[in-house]
Amino acid sequence: MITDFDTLHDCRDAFVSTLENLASENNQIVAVCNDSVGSSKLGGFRDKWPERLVNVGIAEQNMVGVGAGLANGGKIPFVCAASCFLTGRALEQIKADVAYTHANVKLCGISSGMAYGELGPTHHSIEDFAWTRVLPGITIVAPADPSETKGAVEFAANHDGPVFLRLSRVGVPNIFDSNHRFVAGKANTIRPGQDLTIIANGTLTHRAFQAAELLAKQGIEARVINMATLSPIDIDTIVSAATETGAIVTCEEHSVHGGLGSAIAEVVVQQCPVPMKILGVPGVFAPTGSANYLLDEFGMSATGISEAAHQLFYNKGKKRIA
Amino acid sequence: MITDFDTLHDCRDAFVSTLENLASENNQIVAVCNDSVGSSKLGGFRDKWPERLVNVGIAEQNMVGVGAGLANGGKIPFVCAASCFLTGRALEQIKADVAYTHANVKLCGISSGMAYGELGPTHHSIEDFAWTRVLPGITIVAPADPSETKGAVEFAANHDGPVFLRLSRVGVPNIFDSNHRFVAGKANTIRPGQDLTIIANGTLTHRAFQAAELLAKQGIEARVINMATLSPIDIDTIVSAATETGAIVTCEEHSVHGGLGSAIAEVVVQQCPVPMKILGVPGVFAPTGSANYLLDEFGMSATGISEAAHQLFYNKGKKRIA
Amino acid sequence: MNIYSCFDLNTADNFCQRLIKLSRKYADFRKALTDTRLHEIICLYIYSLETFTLDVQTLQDMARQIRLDDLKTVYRAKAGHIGGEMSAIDILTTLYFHTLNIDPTQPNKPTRDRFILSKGHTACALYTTLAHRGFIELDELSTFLQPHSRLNGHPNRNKVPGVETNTGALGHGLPIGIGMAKAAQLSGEGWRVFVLCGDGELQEGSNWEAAMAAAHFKLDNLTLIVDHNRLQQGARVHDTNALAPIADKFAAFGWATTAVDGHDIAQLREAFDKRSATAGQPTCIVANTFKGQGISFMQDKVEWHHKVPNKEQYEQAVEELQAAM
Amino acid sequence: MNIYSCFDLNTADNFCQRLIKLSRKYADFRKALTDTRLHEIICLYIYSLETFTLDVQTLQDMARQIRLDDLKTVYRAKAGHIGGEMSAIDILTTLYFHTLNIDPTQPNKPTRDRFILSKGHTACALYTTLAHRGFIELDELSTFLQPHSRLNGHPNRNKVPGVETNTGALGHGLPIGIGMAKAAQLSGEGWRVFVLCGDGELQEGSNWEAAMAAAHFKLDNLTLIVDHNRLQQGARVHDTNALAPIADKFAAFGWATTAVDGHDIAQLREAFDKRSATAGQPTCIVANTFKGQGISFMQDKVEWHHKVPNKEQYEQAVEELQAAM
Ligand SMILES: Cc1ncc(C[n+]2csc(CCOP(=O)(O)OP(=O)(O)O)c2C)c(N)n1
Ligand SMILES: Cc1ncc(C[n+]2csc(CCOP(=O)(O)OP(=O)(O)O)c2C)c(N)n1
Ligand SMILES: [Mg+2]
Ligand SMILES: [Mg+2]
Repeated sequence: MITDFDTLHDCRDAFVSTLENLASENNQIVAVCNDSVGSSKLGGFRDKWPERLVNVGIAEQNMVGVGAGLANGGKIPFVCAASCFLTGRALEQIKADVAYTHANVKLCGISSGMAYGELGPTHHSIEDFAWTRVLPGITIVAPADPSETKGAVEFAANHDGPVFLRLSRVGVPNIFDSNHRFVAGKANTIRPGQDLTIIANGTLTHRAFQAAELLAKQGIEARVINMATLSPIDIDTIVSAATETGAIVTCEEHSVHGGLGSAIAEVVVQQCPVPMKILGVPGVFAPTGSANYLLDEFGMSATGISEAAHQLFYNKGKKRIA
Repeated sequence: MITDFDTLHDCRDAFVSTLENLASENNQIVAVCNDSVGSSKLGGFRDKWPERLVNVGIAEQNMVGVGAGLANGGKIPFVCAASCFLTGRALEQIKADVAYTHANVKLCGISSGMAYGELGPTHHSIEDFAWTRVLPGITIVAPADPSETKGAVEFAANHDGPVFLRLSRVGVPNIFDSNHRFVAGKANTIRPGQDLTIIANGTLTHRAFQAAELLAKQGIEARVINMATLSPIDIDTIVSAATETGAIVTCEEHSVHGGLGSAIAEVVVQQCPVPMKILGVPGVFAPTGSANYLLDEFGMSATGISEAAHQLFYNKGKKRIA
Repeated sequence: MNIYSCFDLNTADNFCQRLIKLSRKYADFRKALTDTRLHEIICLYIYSLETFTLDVQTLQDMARQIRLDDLKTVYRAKAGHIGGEMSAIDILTTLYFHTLNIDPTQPNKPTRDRFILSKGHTACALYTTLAHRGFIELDELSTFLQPHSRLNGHPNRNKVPGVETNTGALGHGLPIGIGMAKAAQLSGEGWRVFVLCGDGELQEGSNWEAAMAAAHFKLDNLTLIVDHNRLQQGARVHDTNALAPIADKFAAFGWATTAVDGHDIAQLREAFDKRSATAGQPTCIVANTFKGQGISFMQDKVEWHHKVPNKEQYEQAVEELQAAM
Repeated sequence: MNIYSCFDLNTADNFCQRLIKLSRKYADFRKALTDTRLHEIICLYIYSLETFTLDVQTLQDMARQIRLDDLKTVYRAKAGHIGGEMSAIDILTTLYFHTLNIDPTQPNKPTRDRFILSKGHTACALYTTLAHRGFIELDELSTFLQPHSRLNGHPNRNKVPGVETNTGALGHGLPIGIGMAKAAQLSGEGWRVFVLCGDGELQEGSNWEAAMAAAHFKLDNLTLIVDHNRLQQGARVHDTNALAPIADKFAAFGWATTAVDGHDIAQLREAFDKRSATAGQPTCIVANTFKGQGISFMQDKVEWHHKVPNKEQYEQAVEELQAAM
């Protein structure tokens, strides 16, 4: 499905252009941020609707609470901040004010994963899947390209309830064409295959796709699934993948604990046990480096993923995996 | 191993008596709390060493930061607060100031799980495993009885690095005898069995044991493992259980997403895929009720666990579990 | 359904005042009326509450009745936070029976005034007030804390009509209140937002983030009421992490501030009536209160934060509250 | 190894002052000495820094040198937070070369003074200062932000000697500082704790939790320095969430407060010397600064929060800084 791997897009652009389009049609849409107008690319929004950009300053707890209050007052707030601070600093507000109250708040975690690269672990957000996934009632979406980002933002604006959009600034190629229809909770098979399955989302989807092309050269046909929605998770697609291909590799710009791989493992062991390999940040605080550098380092280059898949392929059906 | 199911103990008592014993020998040990002297049972500590009880008031972010600073100054701080507020309100401090800085802070989450019962989801701490497990370098322990609590507190005091003790106030019977030696990272098989394995910790261990006794009456010999240490997880014990018994039921006073079951599933799919059943709070905010009432409601009475185990037993070896 | 157009307002006022005086129990009265199917009168009465002023004596009687029902509910459930409930009830009564522009038949009416019980642990006082105000049935109070009851230990918006947001963790109310007040500002609507928080609760930094923003946003439709009972869970506020003087701190953060006797309904009524003490500024009303107010042996005693009375204590408390009525 | 006992202190003072004046670059000097293997003199120099007072001119020269090396490092790495680095460098220089009782050869000496860079995004200024002060090699600055470098975009205690705690998320430093100051109080030790935070950073509520506690605990060994450059990441502080006047807020929270010109090293030296402005109170020093100080086109410009100079800009900046030396 990916034809041009070289033209890369910052999905924040699709995020804000979609948000601005929606906001021009629905004046209940407001943006809330924490001194993050620039990093959330909200400059255009601010210029068009200065009063509808609620910048609370560097105060994430207040930011999320304000979002919940705006929702109570009939607004549709898009609360935009670096994902690490949004989720880490305001998690109890996300739990109580948003999830438990079921407030119509759209949490937009910008620069998630290791997008802040050299700024280090305080700025890495490789825990946010684990932190939010355990909270009931929040739809969690990590789009993989501009077109899916657009769909996810439109979904968020129209869905009545909490949404967490996990966005990145790391360049990705186009995966879907521009009239792709995003459906929350429904994963997309972006490459057919019967030998094993690679499941990814966000910035990892195109890497997974490339890995599958490498595998094809070695005679292994990998199914590639883009699982943008982490919660509620698409059980049917996971079960089909497990039963039809017999092995699953997951890749995510997140810790190997508690994220996408973990969510899929929960389904796999309870419905259709097959061997898996969970790729991600392996339980360490990352050293200095850019996101792409670190992803390669942690075995998530196209080659790294294909090697892990290759190994798993030969472990299919084994009871004990070395 | 459990002989008396009727005499129940509040593990906070073992917690504070051990802490006071250690503190009387090592004057670097201090306690830090958030207006939670009573609920953390720190009254005795305060009376003995008023100046060594640092009560910061209702301010959890500050509480954890103060803990990190005390550790930097050579103290061994036991930071005690209701687990929901400790983990939810101060998670970024736990990430940056404790885990990433590798500060010698002992986080003590009191009344974890649904111990606060009728006080409702804001006071339930059924996300804390997921929230902390994704952070590198924190040893996470959920002891199951007074003796193990004592061992865990002693371990925490002597270990150089971050520890999260997940404690409850819900009564539990004695499981281990008083000279039981707690080893962090090493799970205990408290009942042998070859037909399947039940893994639990904290308040669920005695329920799992009782379930195994019920299963024995039905001719199923369940191995019961108390996995007090959630992180680092005891991979060897999990792998042996999976390969030797072929199926694993997990039980925890936590969400079914991201906690003990999830951690075990991550190991199982990657090392020894077998069918599992993850018991816990099923992705909802709990309704009004006491912890024990709610655990029963959510299928974690001894009978509930045994039924889940029974069903899993008949699914052993199946590719697709209904 | 514009009821006002077909009714003489003065008559309605007198009529309702008289009815209240007679029954002293709004909910009983409402029930009685339902039983005789006088729906129009009920509607009218409810509307009239939004329009007419109850006299101070009537409000005081209502507060005493709410104290009594709160006490009964806590005693029955064998749990609650009675100290902080008693300190807040005069404030709640004034808000719900005088100040707030709300309608129990339309709890989600977009233009309603908003109230947030940030000190959510005193949920029982809120439930009792909501019951007397007609949001839920008085009978339902008996389910407080029972398995699967809507009346949890902390209020839940998705279950209990009249609750605006789920509280229980301290320090959440004021930020949410700012969002509500900002929404009114953005929509050009006139609704007001009231947040009630504890004094110990102000130790949470989230409040100070919010305090800064409220002043910056010039939210003069926002009123924070501090239940200044000088006690928190385990000790005096003063001995835990001194906050006083509270008003000075809010003044330094750009707020208009006033202090009132939090058990003097006339003072509360007047303080709440003003949209803001100073145009363009949010208002902080420091309500000087006593934990356990109205029950002699509980008053100003830290242990009554969440103690439950035994039988003798309960009977004495009932007696004291009834004697005052 | 008590070096003092075998050396005339006055001689050492004069000697070191002269050496500094000569080289103006402490680290180069240190390196030169290493090359000739005069280890004793190095040790002595380092110790002398703890004991003797550098004159203001020497400190100013050091600050300029640190600005220059910071600029070079940011230019080379093509990343950094240069605006807030320039505003903080006079403060850092005064702390590290005058105030702090620290020893680069024993970065974890239990009784050392503690410094926390709460505005961790200006790590490069800290690294440069630590290099000049002998905690790390000056050469290592060239690895800033390179893969696997110890010199990450935010400081890491476990990698860089002299760093006390890992910062980067704003609003973490003051609570940790309180813990450090409390530890000194509990141990009966005399060490002091300094926290440097941004003005925008004070919007974080965690600071106000800490402010309350510091006053309550009477931590007069704790000094908070606010780098009051009136700019935050995206705009003026005043336009984002007004904080000024900052000193009033700390005063309302029970702190002693003073204001200084944050680029006047004589003023900074004096302000830092006092253990506390008032016994039993923590001190907040509001240091009035400019973002981008020292480089004309960066000064007081919000866009230089984390912009990187192009070649022409870099050359002009170098020129301006060198001209001032
Ligand atoms: C974030 C958080 N931390 C701790 C608690 C536990 N807690 C419940 S009530 C209370 C004391 C509150 O004191 P105050 O705000 O003065 O309320 P009041 O005196 O009116 O009861 C505490 C610490 C909580 N509910 N939320
Ligand atoms: C908790 C948190 N929220 C947001 C940020 C992003 N951020 C980095 S620097 C900065 C502005 C800081 O302004 P100020 O404190 O005034 O520092 P200075 O002007 O000295 O650079 C922001 C918002 C952060 N690092 N941490
Ligand atoms: Mg109080
Ligand atoms: Mg600034």
